[in-house]
Amino acid sequence: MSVIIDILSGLCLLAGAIFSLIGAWGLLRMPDFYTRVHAASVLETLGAGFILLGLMLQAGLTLVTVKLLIIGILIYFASPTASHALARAAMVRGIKPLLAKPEE
Amino acid sequence: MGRPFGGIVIETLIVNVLLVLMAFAVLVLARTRNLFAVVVLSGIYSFLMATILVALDAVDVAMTEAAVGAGVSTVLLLGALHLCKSEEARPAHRPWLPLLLSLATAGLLIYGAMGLPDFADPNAPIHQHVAPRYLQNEVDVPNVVTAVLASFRGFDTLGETVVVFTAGAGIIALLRRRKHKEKGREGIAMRDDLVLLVVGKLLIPFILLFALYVQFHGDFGPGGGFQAGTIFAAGIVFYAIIFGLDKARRVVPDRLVETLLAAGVLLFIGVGVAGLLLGGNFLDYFVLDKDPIHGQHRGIFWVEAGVGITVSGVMLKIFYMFASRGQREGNEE
Amino acid sequence: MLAGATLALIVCVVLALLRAALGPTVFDRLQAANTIGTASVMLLALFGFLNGRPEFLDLAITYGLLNVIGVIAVLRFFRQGDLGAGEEPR
Amino acid sequence: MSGGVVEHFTYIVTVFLMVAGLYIVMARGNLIKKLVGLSVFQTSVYLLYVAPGKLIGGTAPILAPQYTVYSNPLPHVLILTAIVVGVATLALGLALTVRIKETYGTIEEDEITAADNAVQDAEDAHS
Repeated sequence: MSVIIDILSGLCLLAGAIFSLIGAWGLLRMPDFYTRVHAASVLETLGAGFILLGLMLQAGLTLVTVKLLIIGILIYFASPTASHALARAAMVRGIKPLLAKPEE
Repeated sequence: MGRPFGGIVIETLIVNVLLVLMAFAVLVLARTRNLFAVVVLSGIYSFLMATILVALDAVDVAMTEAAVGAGVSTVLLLGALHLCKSEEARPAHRPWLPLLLSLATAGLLIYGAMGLPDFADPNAPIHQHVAPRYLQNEVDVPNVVTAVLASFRGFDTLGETVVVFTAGAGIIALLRRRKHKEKGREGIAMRDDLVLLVVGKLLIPFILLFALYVQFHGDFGPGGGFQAGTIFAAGIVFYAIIFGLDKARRVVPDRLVETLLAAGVLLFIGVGVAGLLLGGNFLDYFVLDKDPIHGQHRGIFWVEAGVGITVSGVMLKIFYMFASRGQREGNEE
Repeated sequence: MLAGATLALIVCVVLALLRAALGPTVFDRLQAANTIGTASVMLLALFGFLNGRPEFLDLAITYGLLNVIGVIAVLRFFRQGDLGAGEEPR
Repeated sequence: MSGGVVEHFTYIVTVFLMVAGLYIVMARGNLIKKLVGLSVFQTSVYLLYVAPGKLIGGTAPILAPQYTVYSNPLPHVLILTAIVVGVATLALGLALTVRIKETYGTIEEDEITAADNAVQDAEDAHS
């Protein structure tokens, strides 16, 4: 039983690591601000979620899991809010999204 | 749960990589002239610093640095920026002399640092002096840092608390203004950002509750008065940022903040005097209860409470001073 | 696997720091700061497990909370140019 | 005591951070930038204190029965209080900067000196 949980947790951590890397790479490489926010949200939702899930599986039913859950809820509430507020503020400040030209 | 070997290798690696990252962040910071960007970068720098401190096992320090560096000092720098200009002037000439002086200092310091014991050398003098005694846990408080802070080195902490109090008093003296009775001028909330209002409302009670947890759990885990005070103040600052300064001032009025600011120091000194009255020395906790160990716990509890109250009062007062000065300034323009 | 995830997150911090250094707008830097904050929260959680002391997750919670406060403070400043005082721009 | 670069890498980076802070304080004329430089300098001191207390294989100084090796708690205590005092003094510096800005209308060192010189010149001409 514990082997299965170990494997599951390892898989979750792997997935989290991969998603985090994708998100961070996108944050660096994407062409304009809005797409960068979009890429970073991969790290903040999928990456963080999978890593926390992996850790929860390792911790079992203890206080640690509760704390991990709190962190998860916190990140899931706070990070998208911050991203949303950022994107809105950028829009208000007049940063134009990079759009495809109509005739091309 | 034992200590896996992987941790030891990774530990050193993380410390070194993060150090390089911090050096990079400082280079960028020195070159940037937009002061907003400087503030954001110094926030990032603080975060990296706090992560390194965790890797160096200084969990209490890391908590303080995260709360202070990423939260409070960012807000304070912004408050000052609001009252000043946000773009740094281009330097008139290349600063060769400072560069030369800095390099010379660096050379001397590195020469000196080479004489220090190796990193993580268990035989270094620092590990032979008083640390072993602290780790024997004479006062039966698992978090040794709290024990040393509040009990062994209580005098030092009293001094630091008074310094924080004095800084707060100094800022009040510098930025104080005559009371203006102006009705009908509400500090505005971020009303057009509904998501932020809702999430803020959810988060703020949690932040305050968490601050209390940090305060009272400080004996058993990372935490204590300094951290809790900062986090508590950060929670109120968050409220002010989202819902407007005047609303925050109604919840936590200026008079209350000023009272807290002084009350914490007085509480700290009061614990010391209680020791005197009960026949011990100043800040001697052993006499506070029949059982000396209980007396220690009681003393540490109240001292930490005093520190927390003063720190939160000072941080909040500083924020109010900066933010409300902007209020008047905006009026004159 | 824990070590692998830790390394991956460090790489994430490096990439985000590069974005923060490159800019070009302050919003980019802020998003990078937010990402670094989230990555450090994960890093701390993983680090606790690596060291076999996962009870230090309180630290990660502190990071998460303060990260939000910092980002929102800078934003508020950008939107309205002050910290909670000021007139309503109608 | 072998004294190689590898063993002292932490200290070398600390020195770099310290000197970078010093450079910002000396070379930059903007008072807020100077204060940021000062706080960088300050944080490098935290590192200088905490790093020697670390033991590889040690753990944070929060006692639990299953551990025997702990890092040194004393630097943690010293730095913990120093951080809070640091931010209080930073705020004091910022308050002074704000007052300077209100009096002189600028926070650039050169312009402040120029304004002071102008006042002095006027006084000299008067007397």
